[in-house]
Amino acid sequence: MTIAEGLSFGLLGAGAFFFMAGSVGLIRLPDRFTRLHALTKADNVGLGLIVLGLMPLAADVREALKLGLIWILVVIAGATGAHLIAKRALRGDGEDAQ
Amino acid sequence: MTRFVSLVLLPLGLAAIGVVLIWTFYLAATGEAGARLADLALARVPETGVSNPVTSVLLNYRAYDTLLELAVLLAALLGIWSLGPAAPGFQRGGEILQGMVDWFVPLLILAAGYMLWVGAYAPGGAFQAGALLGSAGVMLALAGYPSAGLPSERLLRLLSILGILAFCLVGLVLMVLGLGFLTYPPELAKWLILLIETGATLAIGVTLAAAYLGGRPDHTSEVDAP
Amino acid sequence: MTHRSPGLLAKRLFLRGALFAGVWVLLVGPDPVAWIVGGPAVIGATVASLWLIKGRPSARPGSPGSSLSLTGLLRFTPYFLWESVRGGLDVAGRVMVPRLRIRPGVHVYRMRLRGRPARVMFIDSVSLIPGTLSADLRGDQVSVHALDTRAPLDAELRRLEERVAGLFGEVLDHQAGVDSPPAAGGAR
Amino acid sequence: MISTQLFYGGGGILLLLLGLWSFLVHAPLLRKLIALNVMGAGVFHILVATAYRGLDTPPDPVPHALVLTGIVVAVSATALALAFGQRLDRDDDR
Amino acid sequence: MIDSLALAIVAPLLGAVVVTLFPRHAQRLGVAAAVVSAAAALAITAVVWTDGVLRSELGGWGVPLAITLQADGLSAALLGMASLVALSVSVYAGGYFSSPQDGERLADDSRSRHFWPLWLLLWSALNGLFLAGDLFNLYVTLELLGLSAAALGALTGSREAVEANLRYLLVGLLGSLFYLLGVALIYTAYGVLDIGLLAEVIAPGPVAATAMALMFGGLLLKAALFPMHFWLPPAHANAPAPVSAVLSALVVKAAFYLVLRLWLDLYGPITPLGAANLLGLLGAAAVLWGSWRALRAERLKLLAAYSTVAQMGYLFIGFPLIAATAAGPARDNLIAAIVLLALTHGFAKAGFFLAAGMVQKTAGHDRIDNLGGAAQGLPAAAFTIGLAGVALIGLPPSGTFIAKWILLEQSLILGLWWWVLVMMIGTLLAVGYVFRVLSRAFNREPTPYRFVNDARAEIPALLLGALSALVLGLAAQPLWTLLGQGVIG
Amino acid sequence: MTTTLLAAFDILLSLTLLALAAAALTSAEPRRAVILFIAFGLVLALVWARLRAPDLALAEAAIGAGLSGALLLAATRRAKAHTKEGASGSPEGQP
Amino acid sequence: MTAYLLVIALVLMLSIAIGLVRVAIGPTPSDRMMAAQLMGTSGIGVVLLLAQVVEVGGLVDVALIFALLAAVAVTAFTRRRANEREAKG
Amino acid sequence: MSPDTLLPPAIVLSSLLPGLLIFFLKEKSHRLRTALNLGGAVVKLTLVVWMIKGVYDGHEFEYRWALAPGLELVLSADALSVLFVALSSVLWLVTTVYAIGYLEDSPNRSRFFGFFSICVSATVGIALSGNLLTFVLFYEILTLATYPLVAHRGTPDAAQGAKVYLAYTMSGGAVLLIGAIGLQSLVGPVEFTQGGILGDSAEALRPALIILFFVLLAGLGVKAALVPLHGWLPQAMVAPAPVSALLHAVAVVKAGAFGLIRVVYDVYGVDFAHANGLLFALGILASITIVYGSVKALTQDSLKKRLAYSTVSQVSYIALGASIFGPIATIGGVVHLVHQGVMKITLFFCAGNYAETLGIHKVSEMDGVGRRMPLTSLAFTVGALGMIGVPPVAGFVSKWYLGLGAADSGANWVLIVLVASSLLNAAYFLPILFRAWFRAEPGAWPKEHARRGRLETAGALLWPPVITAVLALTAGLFAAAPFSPLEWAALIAEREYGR
Repeated sequence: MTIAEGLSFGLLGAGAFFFMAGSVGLIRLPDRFTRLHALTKADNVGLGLIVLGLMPLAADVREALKLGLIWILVVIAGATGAHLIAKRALRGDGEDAQ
Repeated sequence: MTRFVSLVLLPLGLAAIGVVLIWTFYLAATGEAGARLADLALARVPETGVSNPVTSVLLNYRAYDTLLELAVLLAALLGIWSLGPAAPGFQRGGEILQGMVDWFVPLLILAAGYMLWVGAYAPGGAFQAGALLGSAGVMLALAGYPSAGLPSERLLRLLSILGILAFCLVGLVLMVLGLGFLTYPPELAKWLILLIETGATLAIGVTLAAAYLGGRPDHTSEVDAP
Repeated sequence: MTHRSPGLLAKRLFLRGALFAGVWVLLVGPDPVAWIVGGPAVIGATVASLWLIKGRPSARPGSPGSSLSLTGLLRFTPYFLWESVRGGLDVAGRVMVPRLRIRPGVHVYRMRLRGRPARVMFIDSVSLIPGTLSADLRGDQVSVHALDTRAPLDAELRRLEERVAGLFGEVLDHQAGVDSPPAAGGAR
Repeated sequence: MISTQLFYGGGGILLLLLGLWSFLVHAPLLRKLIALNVMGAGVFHILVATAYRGLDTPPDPVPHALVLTGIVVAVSATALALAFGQRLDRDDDR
Repeated sequence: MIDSLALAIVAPLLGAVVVTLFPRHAQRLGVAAAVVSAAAALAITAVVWTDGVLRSELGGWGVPLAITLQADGLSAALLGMASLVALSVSVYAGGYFSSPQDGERLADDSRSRHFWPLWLLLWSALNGLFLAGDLFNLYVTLELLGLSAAALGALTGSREAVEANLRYLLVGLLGSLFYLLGVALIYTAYGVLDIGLLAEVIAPGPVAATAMALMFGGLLLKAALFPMHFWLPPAHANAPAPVSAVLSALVVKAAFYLVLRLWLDLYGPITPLGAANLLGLLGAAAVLWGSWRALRAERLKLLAAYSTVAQMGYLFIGFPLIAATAAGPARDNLIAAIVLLALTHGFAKAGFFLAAGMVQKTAGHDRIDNLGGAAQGLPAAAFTIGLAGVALIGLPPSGTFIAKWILLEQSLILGLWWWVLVMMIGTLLAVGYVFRVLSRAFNREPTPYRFVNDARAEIPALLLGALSALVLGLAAQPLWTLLGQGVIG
Repeated sequence: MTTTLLAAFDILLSLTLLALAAAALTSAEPRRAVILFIAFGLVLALVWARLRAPDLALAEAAIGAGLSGALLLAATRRAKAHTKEGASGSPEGQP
Repeated sequence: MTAYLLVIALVLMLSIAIGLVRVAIGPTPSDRMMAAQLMGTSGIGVVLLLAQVVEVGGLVDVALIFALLAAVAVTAFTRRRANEREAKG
Repeated sequence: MSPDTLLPPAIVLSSLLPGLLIFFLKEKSHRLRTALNLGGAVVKLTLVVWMIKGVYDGHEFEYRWALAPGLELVLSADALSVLFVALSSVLWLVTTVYAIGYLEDSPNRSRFFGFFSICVSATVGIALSGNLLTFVLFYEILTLATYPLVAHRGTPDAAQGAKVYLAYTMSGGAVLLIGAIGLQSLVGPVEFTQGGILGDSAEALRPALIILFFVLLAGLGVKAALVPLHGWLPQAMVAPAPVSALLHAVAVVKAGAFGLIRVVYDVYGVDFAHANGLLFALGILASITIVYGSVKALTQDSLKKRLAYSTVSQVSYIALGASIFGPIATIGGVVHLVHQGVMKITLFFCAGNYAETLGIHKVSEMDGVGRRMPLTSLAFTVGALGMIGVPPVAGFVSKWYLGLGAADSGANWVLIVLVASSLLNAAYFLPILFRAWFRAEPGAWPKEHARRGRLETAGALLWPPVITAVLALTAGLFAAAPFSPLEWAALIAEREYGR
C-alpha cells in the first residue's frame, strides 16, 4: 500500500464516519432546524473527505479537479437548500405544519 | 366486496403474475440467447462515427427510434400547450436563491455542452444535455423568471422542432443522395450525428423547460428578467 | 444589455468567459476540436450569466461594488475548510453521544456586508461553520439558528463576516449595531 | 454475472408489481403517475439487467438505448398527464 | 433512391414541424401536408399491389442491428385505408374548425392551431406503426400515437373530455408498459427485436407464451377489447368530431392491426387454441355489451363510440376461427374477411363521426331524441349516417356484409354455431341503434333543402360512407390481391 | 471478498430501492409520495451506475432530480388544494 | 482496495437507508425533503465510489449532474406561486 | 362483355342511377325529377321487352361479378325472373305516374323518389338474382330502401309503422341470411338451377337441409306475410298510397313470395321438397294464412287495412301453388304473382284516390262513391271481383289453375280452402261494392279537395288504376294468348318439372 492509498483509506473512512453522523443526527435530533445542521455540516464534510480520499485514485489531475468541482457545487447547493428550507420553516408556512 | 377484491384477490393475482414473470425471466435469461446484440453492436461501433456504443445505437443503428422519440416529446409539448395557458409563475427568488441561480444556470448550460460533446466517446449525449438545459429552465422558473428564460413564442417554436427538423433533413438529403434514409456515409457520420444531436439538445431542453411551465406560451408575459 | 458601463461589461465578460472556458477545459480536457461545441457552450454560459445579473445592482445601496480578491481567496479557503471540518466534528460530537448536547434557538444578526456576492457567500458560509445555520434574511437581518445558544454566536459570526469582507475586498462599517436581542424561544 | 442479472431482474419485477398494484388501487392522478413511473422503472430494470454482462465485459448497448428512449417517453407522458391534471384543477377553481 | 416507406412517415412528421413553426397558417399548411402525406402512403399501397412486399433497413446496417420498415399486403391495406380516412378528416377539419359559431371564433382558431400539428404527428405515428418491422420501434410509435391521440381528444376543452382523455392517456401508458415488458422478455430470451428474425427463432414455451400474454394484454387495452373498453366511450364521445373519427376509425384499429400482425407473424403458429378462443370470447362479449350500450346511449357520439366497442369485438371473433382453420384458401379468406371488416369499419365509423359532428354543430347538441330537425336539414349528413349505418349493421352491399358472410360461413363449416349466434344478435342490435338515429331524419316538418349544405365537411363524410357501404362490398376482390403480397395465399 | 461485498451492496441497494418504491406508492399524502419518488429516482440512478449503464444513470439523474421532481412537486401543491375529486359536470355537457 | 471502497459504499448506502427512515416518519414535509437531500449527497458519494469499483468513467459525470441539480428539488419544494400568499399571519 | 352479359345489370341500373341522381336534386327541380323518373322507367321497360324476347328465344343472359373468392354476384334471366321483372317494371311505370300526381306539392320529394327508385332496382335485382347470395343481397337492400318510404310522412304513426316494419323484415333478413349461409356451408355456392341443386345431395345432410328449409321459409315468410309473420303489413298502412302499392303489389311481399318459389323449385327442387314433406308443410302454412287473412279482413272498417289483410290472404295463394306437387298448381301459383299484383295495385290506387279526393278512409264512408267517382269505382270493382275470383278477371284464372292442380295431385283439402277463401273474399269485398254503387251519396264527403279539371280527380291519379284494371281484365280475357302471364307461367312450370 502506498502512502497515497493509505491517505485515501483514512480520508474515506473519515468521510463515511461523517455521513453516518449526519444520518444519525437526522434521526436523533428533535426538530427541523437542528436536523438541518446535521445535514449541511456533516454531509458536506463527509463528501469532502470522500472526494479528497478519491483524488489520489483519480486517473489524472483533471479528474481530481473535477471531483473538487463537484464538492464545491454540492456545498453551495446544500447551503442554499438548507437556507431555503429553514426560511420556509421559520416563516411558518401553513402548508408545512402537519 | 371491493375491499375483498383489493385486499385479497388483487394481491393474489399480482403474486401469481409475479411468479410467472420471475420464472419466465429466469428461463429467458438463462436460455441460449447468449450475447444478444451486444457483440455485433460493439463490433461495429468503429463504423458508426462515434465511440460511445449507446450513442451508436441511439443515433446510428436505431436513429429512427430516436427521431420518433423526439416526436413524442413534441407531441407532449403541443398537448400541454393545447390544454391552456401556463400556471402563474413563481414568486421572485430571494437573494440567496438568486445567488445560486446566477452561477448554476450558466454552469448547467456549460454542462449541457459538455454532455453533448462527450456523448460521442463517453457516456452522455443529446438527451442528457437537453435534460440539463431543461433543468436550467426549471431553475429559472423556480427563481421567479416567468417564462423560465425561454425566448419569444416564435423562436420557442423553432427551437422545439429543431431536433426533428435536423433529423428529417439529414435523412432526406441522404436519401436523395442515394444512400438511404438516415444512412450516414462513414466519413461524415461523426459530424452529422453531432449536427442532429445539437438540434436535439436544444429541442429537448426547450421542450422540457416549456413543459415545466405547463401551458402555452403567454403572449403578454415578460421574457426578460423580473 | 444595460450594464452600467461598457468597461465593466467588458471586464465581466472577460472574467466570466475565462472562468467558464476554464471549467470547460476541466470537464473535457484540452481537445481543440471540442471547442466546436465548447465555444458556443462557453459563450452561452457567459451570456446567460451576464443576462442573469443584468439590471441588478451588484451591491446594496450605499457601498461600492465588491470584487473577489485573489489574496483574500487564499486566506479565506483554509479558514473556510477548517471551519467546515470543525462544524462537522461539532455536529458529530453532539449527536454521537448518548445524551444530545444541544440547546437550540434563533438568533438575529445584522449583516454589514453590502456586495451581493459577499452577502450570499456569508449566508451560505454561516450554515457551514459550527453550530449555526442561516435561516432567514430580511433586509440586513439574518436569522441564525444555533444548535447551542450559549455559544458566543455574535463573535463567531462577526469573524466570519470579516473574513468574507476580506475575500471581496469590502470594508465593513463598524458602527452598525451588531447586537440585537436574540429572538426568544426555540424553533417550534 | 447471471446471478446479478437475475437479482436485478427480479427486483424489477417486484417494482413492476408494486407499481401495478398501486396503479390499480389508487385513484388520484399523482399516485397513478408515480405508480406508472415505478412500473416503468421495473421494466427498465429487466432490460438493463439483460444488458449487464459482468464487471469485466462491456454491457450490451442496445437495451441501454431502448431504456433511454423509454425514459424520454415516460417523462413526456408524465408531463402531459400533469398538464391534464392542472387543467382539471383549474376547472375546479372556476 | 427514394425510400417511400420512410417518406410516408417523414411527410406528416415534417408537416407537423412546419405547422408548429407557422401556427398562423396552420390550416392551409396542414391541408397541404395532408395531401402530400396521403399521396406518399397511397403510393406505397399501389407499389405493394403491383410489385410485392417492400422492405427497408434504415441506416444501412442490416438486421438485426437496424430497424426494418416493411410494407406487406396487410400494412398496405391499412395504410391505404388510413390515408383515405386521414385525408377526408383533414379536409373536413379545414371546414370544421374554421366555421365560427356564436362568437367562438377565437377559441376555434386556437383549437385549429393545436389540432393540426398534433394530428399530423398522430398520422405519422399511424404510418410508422403500420410500416414498422421492429418490436421496440412499435413501442415508440404506440406511445406517439397514444400521446397525440389523448391530447387531440381533449381539444374540445370540456371537463368531460379532459377527464376522459386523461384516463385514456393513463390506460394507454399502462398498455404500452405491458407491451414493453413483453418486448423486454423477448429480447432477453431471443436477443432480437426484428419481427422477421424473431419469427424464425421463436419457439413455443413459457417465455413466448408470457411475452405474448403481456404484449397482447397491453395491445388489447389499447384496442379497447371488452372488458378493457371502459375508457373508450367517454374519450371518443367527447372529442371534437374529426378527432373522434380518427380515434375510432384508426387509432384503436392500429392496436388491432398489431395484434393481428403479431398473431400472423409470430404467435399464431405457436399458440394453443385456448388463447384464440379467449380472444373470441372477449370479442363476443364486446359485441353484445357494446351493441347493447349503443342501443341505450342518449347521445349520438356516445352511441357511435359504443358501436366501436362492438365492432372491435367482431374483429376478435375472427381469431378462434383462424386458429381452428387449417392453412389454405379458407383460412386466407378468413384473414382477408377480418381485414375487410376492419377497413370497412374504419371508413364507416369515420364517416359516421364526421356526419355526427355536422349534426351536432347544427343542432348545438347531440341528444338523439331531439335531433330531428337538424338531421332532416342536413340530408347529406343523414345520408352519410345511413350509409355508415349500413356498414355498421352489415347490410349489403357493404364490405361488412361480405366479411360477415365469410365469417359466418366458416363458423358454420367448423360447426362453431355460437359465434354465429353472437354475430347475428349483434347485427340485430346494430339495426336497433342505427335506425334509432336514422328515424330522426324522417321528421314531420317540411324542409326545403339542398342535399349538400357545407361541401367541405359533408362531401368527405359522404365519400367515406359510400366507400364503406358500396365500394368495399362490391369491389372487395382487390383486397385479396393486395393481401396476396406476403400475407395470404 | 469483493463478490460478497458486491452482493451485500446489491442487496442493500435493491432493498432501499424497493422500500422507497413501496413507501412512495403507499403514501396517501401527495407531497410525501413525491419526495419519496424523488429519492427513488436518486437510488435508481445508483442502480444504473451499478449495472454499468452510465448513460442511463446520467439521464435518470438529470430527469429524476431535475425535471420530474419539480414537475411532480408543482402538482402536489395543487393536489393539496383540491384534495377531493371535483363534482363531474352534467353528462349531457356540450363542448 | 476495491473491497475497501465497497465497504465505504456500503456504509454510505446504510446512511441512505437511515435517511429513508426520516423520510418515512417525517413528521413535516421539510423533514422528508431534507432527508431526500441527504440521500442525494450520499448518493454522490456512492456514485463516486462506484466509479472506481466498476471502472466506468462516466459515473463521475453522474455525480456532477447530481451536484448541479441537487438544489432543484429542494427549491421546487420551497417556492410559492405568484398567486399564493404566505400563510403566516 | 357482350350485350347479353350486360343486359341484366343494365336493367338494375336503369332505375338505380336515376334514383341516386334524384337525391342530389333540389326540391324545386320538379321537371328534371319527373323526367329522370319516367325516363328511367321507360328505359327499363324497353330493356325488359328486349330481355323477354331474348329469353323466349333461348338466349342466356348472365352477368357475374366476383365479390370475394367464392362469393359471386350473379344476375341472370330465366323465365321466372323475366316474369317478375316484367311485372315490376310495368307496375313501376304506372306507380311512378301515380306517385308524381299523389305527392304533388308535398315535401321531401327528392328523398322519396330516390328511395322509390332504389326500391324498384332492388326488386329487379331480386328477380334477376342467379344465386342465393345475390338474392339475399338485393333482398336486404329492398328492406333498407323501403324503410324511408314507410317512414316518409314523419308522423308518429309513420314512425311506429316503420319501426314495426323494420323489426320484422330485419329479423327475417337475419334468419334468411343464416339459412343462406348455412346452405352454402353445406353444399357450396347456391346457384339457382331449374330442378334444384339438392337432388344428389348426401343422405347425411338431409336433416340439416330440412331444418335449413324451414329457416329459409321463416326468413322469406316475413316479407311474404305468412301467418304468424305478417304483423308488419297492416301496420305499414300508414305509408302513402303509392308506397302501399309498392309494398303489396310490386316489391316487398312479392319478393318474399318470389323467394319461396325460388327456394322450392330452383334450390331444393320440387322433387326433393316433395319427397321430404316440405311441400306439405308449406301448403298447410299457406292455407292457414289464406283463411286467417280473409277472416281478419272481414272485420276491418279501414279500407286500407281491409285491403292489407286481403293481401296477406292473397299472396299465400302463390305459396299454395308452390306447395302442391304438380305443374298445373305451379302455373296457378306463378301466374297469381302477376295477377294479384295487377289487381291489388288497382285496389290501392283507388283507395288512394278516394282518400286524396274525398277524404274517405273507411269502408263505412263509401256510400254512393260510385256516382261521385265512376271511373275509379269501376276500376275498384274490377279489382275486387278479380280478387273474389269472378271470371273473366285475372284472379279467376289463378284460382282455376290452383284448384285444378290440387285436384290433379289429390290434395282435395286445398279445394276446401279455396272455396272457403273465395266466399270470404266475397264477404268482405261485395259490401264495399254495394255501398259504392247502390247507396245514396251522403250530404258531404269527409274532406273533399277542389276538383282539378274536368275529371273526377287529377289525371295522374285517375289513369293508373284505370290502366291496371284494364290490364287485369285483359290478363283474364286473353289468358291463352302468347306472351300472356298464363302462357309464361306454363312455360316456367314446364321447365321446372322438366317435362
